[in-house]
Amino acid sequence: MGLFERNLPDIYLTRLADLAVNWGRASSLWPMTFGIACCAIEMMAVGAATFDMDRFGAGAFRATPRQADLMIVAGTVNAKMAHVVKRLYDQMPEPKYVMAMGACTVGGGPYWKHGYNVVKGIDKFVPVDVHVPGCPPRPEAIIEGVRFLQRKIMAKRVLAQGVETKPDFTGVSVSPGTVGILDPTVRPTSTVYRAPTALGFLAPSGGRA
Amino acid sequence: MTAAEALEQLKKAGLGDGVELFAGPKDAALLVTRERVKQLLRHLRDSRPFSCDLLLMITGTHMTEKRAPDKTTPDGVDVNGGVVKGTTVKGALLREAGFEVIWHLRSVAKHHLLAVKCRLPLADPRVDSVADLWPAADWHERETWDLLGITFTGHPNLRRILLPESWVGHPLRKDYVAPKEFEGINLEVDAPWPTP
Amino acid sequence: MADPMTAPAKPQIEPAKPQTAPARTLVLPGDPRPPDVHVDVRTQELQINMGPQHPSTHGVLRVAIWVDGEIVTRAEPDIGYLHRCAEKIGESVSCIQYVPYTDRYDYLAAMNNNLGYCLAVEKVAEIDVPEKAQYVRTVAVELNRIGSHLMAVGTYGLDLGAFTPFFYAFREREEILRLLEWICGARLTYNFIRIGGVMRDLPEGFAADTRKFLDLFETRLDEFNDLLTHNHIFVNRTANVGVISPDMAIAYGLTGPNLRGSGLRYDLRREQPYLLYDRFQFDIPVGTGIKGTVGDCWDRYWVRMLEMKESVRIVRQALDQMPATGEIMAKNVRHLAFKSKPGEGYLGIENPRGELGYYLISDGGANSYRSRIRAPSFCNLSILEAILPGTMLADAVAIIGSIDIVLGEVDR
Amino acid sequence: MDSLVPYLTNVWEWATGSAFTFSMILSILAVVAFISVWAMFAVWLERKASADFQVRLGPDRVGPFGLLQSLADGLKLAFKEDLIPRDSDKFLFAIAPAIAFCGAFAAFAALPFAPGITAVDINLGVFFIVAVTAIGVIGVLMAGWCSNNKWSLYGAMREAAQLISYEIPSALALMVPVLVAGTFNLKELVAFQCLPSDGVLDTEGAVYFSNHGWLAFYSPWTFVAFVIYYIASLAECKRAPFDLPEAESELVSGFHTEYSGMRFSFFFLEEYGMMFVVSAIAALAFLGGWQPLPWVSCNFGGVLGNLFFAGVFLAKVIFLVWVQIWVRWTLPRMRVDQVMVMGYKYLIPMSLFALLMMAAYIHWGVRYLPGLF
Repeated sequence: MGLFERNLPDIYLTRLADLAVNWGRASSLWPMTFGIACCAIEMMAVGAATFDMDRFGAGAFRATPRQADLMIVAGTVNAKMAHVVKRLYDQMPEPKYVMAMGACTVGGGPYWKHGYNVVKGIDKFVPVDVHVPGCPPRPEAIIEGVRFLQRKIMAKRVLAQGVETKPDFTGVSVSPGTVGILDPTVRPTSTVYRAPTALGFLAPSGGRA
Repeated sequence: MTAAEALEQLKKAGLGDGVELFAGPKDAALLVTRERVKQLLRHLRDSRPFSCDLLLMITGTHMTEKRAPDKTTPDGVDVNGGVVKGTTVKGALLREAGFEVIWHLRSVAKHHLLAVKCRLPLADPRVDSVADLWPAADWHERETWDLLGITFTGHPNLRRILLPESWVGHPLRKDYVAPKEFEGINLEVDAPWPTP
Repeated sequence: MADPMTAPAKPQIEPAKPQTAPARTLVLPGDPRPPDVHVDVRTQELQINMGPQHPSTHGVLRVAIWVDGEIVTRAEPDIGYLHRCAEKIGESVSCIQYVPYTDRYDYLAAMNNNLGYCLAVEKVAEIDVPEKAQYVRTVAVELNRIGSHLMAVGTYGLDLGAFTPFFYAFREREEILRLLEWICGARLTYNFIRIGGVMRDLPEGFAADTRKFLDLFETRLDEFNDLLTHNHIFVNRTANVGVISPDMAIAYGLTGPNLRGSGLRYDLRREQPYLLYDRFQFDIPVGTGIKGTVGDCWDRYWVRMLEMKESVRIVRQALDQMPATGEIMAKNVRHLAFKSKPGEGYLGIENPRGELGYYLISDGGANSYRSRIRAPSFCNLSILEAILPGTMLADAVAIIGSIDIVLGEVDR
Repeated sequence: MDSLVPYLTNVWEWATGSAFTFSMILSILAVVAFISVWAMFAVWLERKASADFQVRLGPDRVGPFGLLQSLADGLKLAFKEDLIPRDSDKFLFAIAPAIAFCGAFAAFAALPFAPGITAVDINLGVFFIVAVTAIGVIGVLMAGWCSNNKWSLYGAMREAAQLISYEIPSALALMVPVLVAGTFNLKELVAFQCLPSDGVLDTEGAVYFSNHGWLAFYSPWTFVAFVIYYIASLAECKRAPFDLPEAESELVSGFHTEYSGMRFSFFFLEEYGMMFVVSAIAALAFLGGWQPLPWVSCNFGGVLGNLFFAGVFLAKVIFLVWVQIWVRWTLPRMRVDQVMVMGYKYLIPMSLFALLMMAAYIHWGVRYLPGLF
């Protein structure tokens, strides 16, 4: 893009082009396989059977930062790790997005006071697009964070000049649920297993699932 | 096998000098002088009645000086009506400052747990390494050096293990002050959390 | 680019002298036959850096590996990328406050970590836990053990390139998380087992639901065996790879499934029963070298599969024996003003990864004076240096996966 | 420039026997368009099928059934920063993906989709495709070498070793149908499979039973060759369980670790293009090409007939690609020495044996040796 980046007249055509590019970027957020601590397990759960982040196009976990769009920093970052996180961020190609997942990356979390080694919030050295609170956040919260990011991307200007519009966050809940069921009389709903169908009729689990 | 039984066995084997019983309220341990540590551990590993083949962990503790509360006599009034300052008597020394190193051994064959303890002076925390007896001791000794600064002489590779190489200080010492910054990474808290 | 004249001089690092390996006889790992391939090519060692961001190091482990072609000649694990000051925090907060921290060290088996710490504090502070609470603890801990092992075998498949078993493992694990969420409201970090008992009684209908899950789970385990365990490629990748002899396992302080995989029947639940494990009937599976040598990666994997079945048995028995009503918290614990008695003690329990021990020194205050965690993963990981040399690069991944480490516990 | 165009035209005439015409340019454009659409579809199929195996849903928010997911991916990759590492060999880094893509792309030129739908009808079609698909490995080697990354280098070396080893059994296995049909031409290979076994070829619009049938089921040795070819082709496409060059859990991303954006997507195109090519050859040489049923030969003419045959052919290819996907998401990855052992100790001897046996049968004129079965 280079030369044209936010340099074309703000007309209907460029806006349309912006829309198309943003749609591509928002619908295809490839996260980097980069789990640090407890949150990484919930990050894996998001990609796994029940929650399946692939539905939103954000499930293609890439092992190398060169091919990733979204760095989910999932877990406590300490003094030894911070340089690695910074380097990984630098290795990603533009446009890149960062999700600070969990209390530790948001602000030090439980290690805020006595953690002599822990960085109190990764926004001290990398720019963060979405903060997802929780210790660790539930998978629903991560999906919420991804959708939040998608709306943020959709509101960006790519080619056209002008002021960026405010993201439309209607329909996004403000506080992703970080607390589970506290009332013991409420029974959590069982996961509904979808039996493999059309394409997967020969899959190993067959109709048993 | 309890620590008391172990001590009796040791005495029978002629290895009892320099070893005493550290009778804590819950767990007892063998308390040895630091010159005898390696010899004793080797014996516990090799001799048949002990056969403590599994080294569970090595760790240390920084023991600060502990005294009984100071006694201060209240201010008095002397015969002339003047004020007499009360005197403060320092409390009795309950515990000397220093380091304690403890080795936990388990016997897979005989199903018992033994602990060996050693006290080291604050100024010269130095004890023999057992990395050549148990390969498992390698990392434990490195960690104890890293976090407490206790030197294990004879260790092949005594470097920091958990903290970065260039870290300053040993965090588990009681007088440790956390750094504000490390190699350009800010470790401070910007704004304190509101207290309820 | 900075001007080379004005730019500060770079510290000159002496380039390492290229090491030329001598001509040698190539022995492929796992090949029992006498070496018959002779290599006369002079090759050069290459140092590669695995991690801290690498898909198969299970977190932020960094292993510096020296390779000669595909064969590893030297390996050096570098840990500490997740050091979170556990022991300093243990001294800085009160015992009650420290329980949630223990969740975060072995985050795959948070219940077990809660239990280990609470048992250690109860030992030092002399607290008797009511029977009902002990049963509840057993159920929670064993369910958590199944979840943890599922994670271990699922990600092990992932390490070897089999993606789908991971998803099946997660499907079952989500069911366990649902049950655990029901009893304490959290999915991963529970803080359910408290000093002196448990947070609250099991909810109504929990036992029935758990039994239903266990029945389903046993059939699912068979499915898992069909898919992965007896898969020819999987067996080829893991049998005879990363063999740990019993002597070596003990010398390196291995515990848990890794020690049992080497053929040693040693389980703290049997040797030193804590909770009520002496009331339950269960077997201790050990590695027998069905597919290769005793103590290879497949044995360690298989021990975990069998242990899940034993855990199912234990949970069933615990649910059967559990009294319907009863206290769930010890009488003499006043949580808000909890102070331990002075003293010190070590207590080890059987974590899914091995012996998890807490060594506590109490000064008689609310905080413990010193709290040291004997993390099983930390000890298990140290064997890597010894068993990686001589294996292939792909085996290195298989071995790291088979040891099943949790970095939160390694680095604490 | 003036002298170059006639020269190229001459070469083209020499190679194809037809003049360089406007229809050639159209064919090239059609192939480019087809590969792009195919890659998008295959990626979608892979994601949906893997989701199905893994009790997930797969992409379903982007377009109906997530069909536009691949379009979004492509759009995003196109607008990603073009990143070339500082210490890499920049020229090689830039052209490596294109060269890797060339092999798969060139192979499409010789693939017949239906009796009347083919870019170039080459007499040595099988030979040509086997030759040009091997070009891809040069691109991969270049990518691995010039990235200046040790993981990439490992991936490239593995790819070279694996591809060279598996070219042999796959080519040998392809020789079996060539031997039976007596032709290298892919169209004639298909035609042979509808020839009546008594050797009479009838004309238009009729359906014949008891013809040669699909070559996979022609004799036990052709079936063996088919299985060997399919296994070897998995290795050539770098698909699991032979995905060592990009083994994610070992080599991060293998040879394309340092590639991002558009250049990375070329490797993507190459992989899915190759999947199509090898499946197409398997379908043409062993599974009756565009014939819908074995032992039944259909003979339709005209545009509609061609479209029908193309549909049948695509359906077979998609099925074979789906089997590749199925295998990938089910099996673990093999180790590098096991891959070599399998190639050299099992597949090559077996394919040689099948070839020899087939030759013997043809020489003595019997399809089944009495007494062997």
